[in-house]
Amino acid sequence: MLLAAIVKTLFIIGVAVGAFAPVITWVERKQSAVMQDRIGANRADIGGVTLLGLLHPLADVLKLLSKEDVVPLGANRVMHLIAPLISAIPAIASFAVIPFGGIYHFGDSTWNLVVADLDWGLLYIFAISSLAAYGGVIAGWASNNNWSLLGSLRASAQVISYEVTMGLSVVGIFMCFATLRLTDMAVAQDSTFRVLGFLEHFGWVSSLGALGHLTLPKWGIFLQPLGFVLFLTCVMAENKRPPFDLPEGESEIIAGYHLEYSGMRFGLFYMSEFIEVVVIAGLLTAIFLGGWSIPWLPQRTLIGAVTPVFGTGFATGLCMVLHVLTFFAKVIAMIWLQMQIRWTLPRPRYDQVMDLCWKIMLPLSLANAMVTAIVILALQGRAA
Amino acid sequence: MVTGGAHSELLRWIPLLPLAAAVLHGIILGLLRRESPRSFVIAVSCGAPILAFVVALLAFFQLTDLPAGQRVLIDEVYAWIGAGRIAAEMSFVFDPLSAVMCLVVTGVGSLIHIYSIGYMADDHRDDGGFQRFFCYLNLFTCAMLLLVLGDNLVVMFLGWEGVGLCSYLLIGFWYGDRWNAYCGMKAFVVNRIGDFGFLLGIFLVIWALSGSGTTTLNFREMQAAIATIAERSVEVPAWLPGAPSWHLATLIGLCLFLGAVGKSAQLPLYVWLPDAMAGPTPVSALIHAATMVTAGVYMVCRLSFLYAVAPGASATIAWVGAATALFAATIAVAQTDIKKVLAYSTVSQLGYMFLAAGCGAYSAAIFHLGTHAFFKALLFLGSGAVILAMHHEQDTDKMGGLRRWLPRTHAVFLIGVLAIAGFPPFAGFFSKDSILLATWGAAAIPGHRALWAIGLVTAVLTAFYMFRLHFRTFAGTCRAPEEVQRHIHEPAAVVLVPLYVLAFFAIFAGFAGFPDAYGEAIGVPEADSLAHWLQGVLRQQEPAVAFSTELGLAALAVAAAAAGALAAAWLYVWRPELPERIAARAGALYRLVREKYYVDEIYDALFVRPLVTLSDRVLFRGVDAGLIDGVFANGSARAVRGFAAHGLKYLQSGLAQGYLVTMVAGALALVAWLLR
Amino acid sequence: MIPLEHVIGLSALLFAIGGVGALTRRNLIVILMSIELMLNAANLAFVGFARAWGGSAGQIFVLMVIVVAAAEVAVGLGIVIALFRNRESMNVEDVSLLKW
Amino acid sequence: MSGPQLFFYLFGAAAVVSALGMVLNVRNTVAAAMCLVVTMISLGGIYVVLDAHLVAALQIMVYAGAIVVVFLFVVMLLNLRRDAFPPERQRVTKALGVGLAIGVTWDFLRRMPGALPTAREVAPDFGGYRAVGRALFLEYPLPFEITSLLLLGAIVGAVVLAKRRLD
Repeated sequence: MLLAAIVKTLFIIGVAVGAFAPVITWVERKQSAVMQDRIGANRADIGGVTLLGLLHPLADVLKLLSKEDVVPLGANRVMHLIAPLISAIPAIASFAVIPFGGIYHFGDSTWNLVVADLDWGLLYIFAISSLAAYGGVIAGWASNNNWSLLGSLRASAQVISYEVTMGLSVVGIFMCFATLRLTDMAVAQDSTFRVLGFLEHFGWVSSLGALGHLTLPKWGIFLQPLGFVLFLTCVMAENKRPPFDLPEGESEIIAGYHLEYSGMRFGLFYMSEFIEVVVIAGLLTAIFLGGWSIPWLPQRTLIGAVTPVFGTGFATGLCMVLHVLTFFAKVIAMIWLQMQIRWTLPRPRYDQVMDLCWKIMLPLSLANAMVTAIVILALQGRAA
Repeated sequence: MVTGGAHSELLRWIPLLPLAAAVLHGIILGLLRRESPRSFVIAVSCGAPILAFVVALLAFFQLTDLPAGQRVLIDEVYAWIGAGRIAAEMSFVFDPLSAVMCLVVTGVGSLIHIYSIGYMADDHRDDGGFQRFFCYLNLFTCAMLLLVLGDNLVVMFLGWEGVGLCSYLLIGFWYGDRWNAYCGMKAFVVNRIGDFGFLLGIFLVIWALSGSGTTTLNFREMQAAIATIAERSVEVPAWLPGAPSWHLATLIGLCLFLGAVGKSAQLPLYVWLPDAMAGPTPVSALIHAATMVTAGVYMVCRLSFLYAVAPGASATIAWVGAATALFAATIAVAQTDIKKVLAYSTVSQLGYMFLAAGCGAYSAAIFHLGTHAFFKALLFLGSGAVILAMHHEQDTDKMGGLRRWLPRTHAVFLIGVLAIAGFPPFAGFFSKDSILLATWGAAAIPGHRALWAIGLVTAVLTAFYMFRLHFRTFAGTCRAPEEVQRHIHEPAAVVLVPLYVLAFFAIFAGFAGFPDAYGEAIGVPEADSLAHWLQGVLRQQEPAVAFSTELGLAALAVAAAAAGALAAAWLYVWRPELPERIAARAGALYRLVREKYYVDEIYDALFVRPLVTLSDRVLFRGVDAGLIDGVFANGSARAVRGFAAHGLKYLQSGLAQGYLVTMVAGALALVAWLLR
Repeated sequence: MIPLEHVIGLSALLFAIGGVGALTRRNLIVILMSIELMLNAANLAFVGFARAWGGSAGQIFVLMVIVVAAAEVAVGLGIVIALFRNRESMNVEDVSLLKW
Repeated sequence: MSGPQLFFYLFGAAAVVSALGMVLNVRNTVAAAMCLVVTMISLGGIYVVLDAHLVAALQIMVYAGAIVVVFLFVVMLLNLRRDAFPPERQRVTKALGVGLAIGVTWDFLRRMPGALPTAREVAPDFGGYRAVGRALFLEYPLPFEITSLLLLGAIVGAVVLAKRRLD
C-alpha cells in the first residue's frame, strides 16, 4: 500500500517535474518561434547533436544551478529563501488527487491510478492552489524592492479574485456529477449521452429515430461548456502566465515579484509555473475532458471486447495502458491550448483584468450555476 | 314626518364632483407644482358645480316623482364612524328642504363660479392664484353640499367645518396684505366659539340618543326618538332662568344655536362677517351672503322637530335674530364702504331669518334664505362689477354718478335694492312679508308684537341704507379722480350674464312663496308652493291671522320700505348737503354708529388682549419657554451633560484596548459566576 | 481517538494566546489577526464537540463562524485602510479621539 | 500512539508555537501573518484528524487562502515596512494580563475533565461535504440565508469604507 503510493508519487513527479516541465519550456520556445516566424531554440548541442533544440532545457538547468544566488541588501533573508519553495510545493502537491488512470482489478489486487483518492479531491485542489498565492506575495515583500512589492500586490489581489470565480465556475460540474472525488468524476465521464435525448425526455417528440444514435461522450466540456471556458480563464489567471501576467508585467514593473531572484531560486519560480501548466492541463482533463476515458469506448466495453481473445488479465492491462496514454494525450492537448493562448493574446490592463473577473466572469459563473440547477431540477422533476 | 324613502346613488355625485375638481387642482398645484392653463382651470372648476347642479336637478325630478308623503332620497355611501352602539354613516339625504338648499347652492354657486372667471381674470400673481382660487371655491362647494346633504349631524359638522376652512382660506386669499390674513384668522377664531357650541350640541344629542336605543345619528331616527329627548331634563346652575332644571331639548337647541350664531354671524359673534369682506367679491357673494352664512338657518330648520319641543330655545332664537337685525341695520346706515354696507345688511337679513325660525315659521325662514341668496348675491356681484370698474376702489365716498358709465350694472343693482327693500313684486317683499306676518301671529313667543315692531323698523332702515348706498354709488356727480373716471367701463359679458340671471330670480323668485291667502283671493289654490313643498319636513306653526290683518301688515311693510327709500332719496339726491349737517349735529351718535358701536374695540379690550397677554406671558414665556424648554428639555440635557462630563467621561478613554480589557473582565466575571 | 479534553485544552490555549495578543499588541492589524486566532480557537472547540457528540451542528457553526470572520476581516481591514489614509498610523493608541 | 493521534499533537504543537510567534513578533507584521498561516494550516490538519474534512478544506481555502492573504495585501498596500511600533513599555500591565490569561486557562483546564462527553463512533461519511451540506441546507437554511445577508452587508461596508472619496 505504502509502496504503491510511493511508486505513484514518483511516477507523477517524474513525469510532471522531470519530463513534462522541462520539455514544456522547449515546447514554448518552439511554439513561439513558429508563431513569430523564426527558427527558435536550436543552438545548444552536445557534439553537434541538437535534437531539435531539446538540449536547451538541460543547458538552462546547468546555467541556473551554476549562477550566483543573490539576496539583496535589506531583504528578509528567511522569507526570501522560502518563497520559491512555497510557490513550487503546492503546484506539485496538486497532482496527488488527479487520476491519471482508472481503477483496475487484477485478480485480488486493485490498481487505482491516483496518488490520493480523496473524497473531497476538488476541494483539496482549491485549498492547495489557494496556498500557492503566498509564494509570489512573500517573494515580492521579502525582496525589499518597490517593483517586487507592486508585483506582490497585483499577484495577491488577482489570485484572490480569480479564486472566487474558479470555485463558482465548477459548481455546475459538482451538480452534474454529484461528486467532488476526481476518480468518480472520471468514471462518470466514461460513458456517452444522446445529444437530443432531452426532446424524448420531456415528451416533445415520441421517438428520436436515427437521431438517437447521435451521441457525445459525457464529458464536462459538453455538459458545461461555459463552465469550461470560465474555469480555463480562471486557472490561467491563477497561474499568472500571459495574458494574465500582470504581477510580472515586464513592460511595467520589470519582472514583478521575482525581480530580485537569481540562480536556481529563480529557476524554482520558473519551474513552478510550468508545473502548474501541467497541473492545469491535468485538472482540465480530469474534470472536463473525461480524464483517462477513451471517447465512445467505455472501460467495460473495451475489456469485454478484448477478454474473449486474450483473457481478463491482458485485457485489463491493455485497457490500463490505453487509458494512461489517453490521459497524457489529452494533457498534451491542453498544454498546447495554453501555449496557444499564451502566445496569441496580448496583456490587458490591470483594471481590465479585475473588471473581467468581478463584472463578467463572476456573474456568468453564478448564472451558469443557477441555470444548471434549474435544468437538473427540470430533468429530475420529469423523471419523478 | 316623512317615512320610508328611496335610495338613490345620484346624491353622492353632487358633493363628489366639486371635490374631484378641487383635488385635481390640489394635485396639480401642490404636488406637481405647476399652474394649469386658465382654459383648463375654467373648464374643470366651472364644469364641476354646473354638473352638480344638473345632478341635483335630476335628483329633484326623482323627488317630485315620489308621492307627497314619502319625498326623501337616501344615499348611504359607507359606514364612517363606529363607536360602540353609536354609528355615524357617510350618508346623504335629499328631501324637499335639502333639495331647495342644494339647488340654491349649486345654482347660485355655478353663477358665481362663472362670474369669478371675469372677476379674477386680472389676478396675475405667480403663486398659481387663479387656479388656487378656483380650487378653494370648488372645495367650498363640496363642503357646503356635504353640510346641506348630510344625513346626520356628524356629516353636517364635517361640512360645517369644511366651509369654515374654505371661508378662512378665501378671506385671506390675497395674503400678501397682512390685514386680509388677519381677517381670515379672525373669522376662523370667532367661528371656533360657535363650533364649540355645535360640538357640545352633537355630543349632547349622542348622549341623549344612546339612552334611547338608537344606533345611528341620522335625522329621521333623531326625529323618531325626539319624544325620549323631550321628556329628559338636566340640572343647570341656579343663576340661569328656569333653574334648577331645563329640558334637555332646550339645552341641545341652545348649544346648536350657538354654532349657528357663529356661522351665521348673529349677535354677539357677528364681528367676523364685516371683516370677511377682505376676500374677493365673488367669495363675499357666495360664502358670506348666499350660502355659508345661511348654514345656521338651515340647521335650525333641519332640526325644526327639536326646536318645536324646545320653546325656550326658539324664543331665544327669535330675540337674538330680531336684535341682530336691528343692530346690524343701524350700523349699515353709516357705512361708506360698499361691501361693508352689504355685509351688515347680510347680518341684518340673517337676523330676519332667525326671527322667522324662532317664531316657528321655518318655511318663511327658508323662503327668505332663498330670495336673499338671489338678491344678495346679485348685490354683491353688482358691487363687484362696480369695484372692478373702479379699479378695486370700494369706498362710496369716491364714487357717485356711475350710472353714466355703468347703465346695465346700475339697472341690475337697482333690482337688487328694490328686492331687499321689500317692494312688491320683487322677491324680498314676499319673503319679508311672510316673516313679519309670522312674527305678528307667533303667540307662543313672549313679546311677539315687540319683535314685529323691531322687524318693521329694521325694514325701514333696510330700505334707507340700501337706497343710500345706491344713490351714493350711481346717482349724483362722480367723486372719483379724473384719471380713474376715464377708465370706468362696463364689465365683460361673463360678469354681466350671471347678474342678469340673478336679477331675474330677484324679481320673480318671490312668487314661489306667494301667500295662500292672496292666492285664494285671486282664485289660485295653494299658491304658496314653497310652504307646501316643505310641509312634510318642517314643523311649521301656522299663524292664525285674518286676511284683512295680513293685507294690513303687508301695506305697512310696503309703506316702511317706501319711507326708507324716500328718506334716502331726500337726503342723498334732493338735499345732498343735509347728511353732513346731520352728522355734525349728532356728532357722538353718528360716530358711535359709524364706528360700529365700538364692538370690535370692546371685544379687543375684553377678550383678545387679555387672552394674548395670558398666552404670551404665562403660556409661552412661563409654561413653554420656562417649564417645558427650560426645565424639561434643556434642564434634563444639562443634568445629563453635567453627569457625563464629571463622571462618565473617565469611562470613555478612546483607547480601544481599554474597552477590550473591560469586555474581557466582564466576560470573565460572567464565566466565573456561571462556574461558581 | 483523540481525548476531547486535549482538543478543548488546545482550543483554550490558542484562545488565551489570541486574547493576550488582542489585549497587548498595539498594531491594529495584529489585533485583528489575534481576534481571528480567537475565532479559530472557538472553531476548534466546535469541531471537537461535534466529533464527540457525533452531530453536524458544530460543523455548521464553524461554517457560520468562518463567514463571520471573513465579513469581519473585510470590514475591519476597510476601517484600517480608511484610518491609515486619515491618520498615517496603524497604532491603536493613536486613534483615541472618538471623532475628528 | 496511533498515526492520527501523532498528527494531532504535532499539529497542535505547531499551532501553539506559531500562534505564540504571531503574538510575540513585535517587529514584523508580515512574519506575524505568516505565523498565522501556519496556525491555520495546522488547525486544518487537526480538523482532518477530527473527521471534519469539509471544514478542514474550507479552513485552508478561506482562512489560509483568502483571509490572511487579504491581511498581507493590506500590510503591503500600506507599505508598513518600517518599524512603526517602538518597544512597548507597559510591562506591568502585560505581565498582569499574561498572568491572568495563564491563570484562567489553567483554572479552566483544571475544571474541565469530567464535564465533557465521551467520544463515540460516527458514521463513515461524518464531516464530509455530503453530511454537512445536507445538515446545512435541510436543517439550517435560515442561518445560511442570513449569513448571505451578512456577507452582502460586509461587502458593501468594506467598499464604502475603503473607497477613496472622490470629493
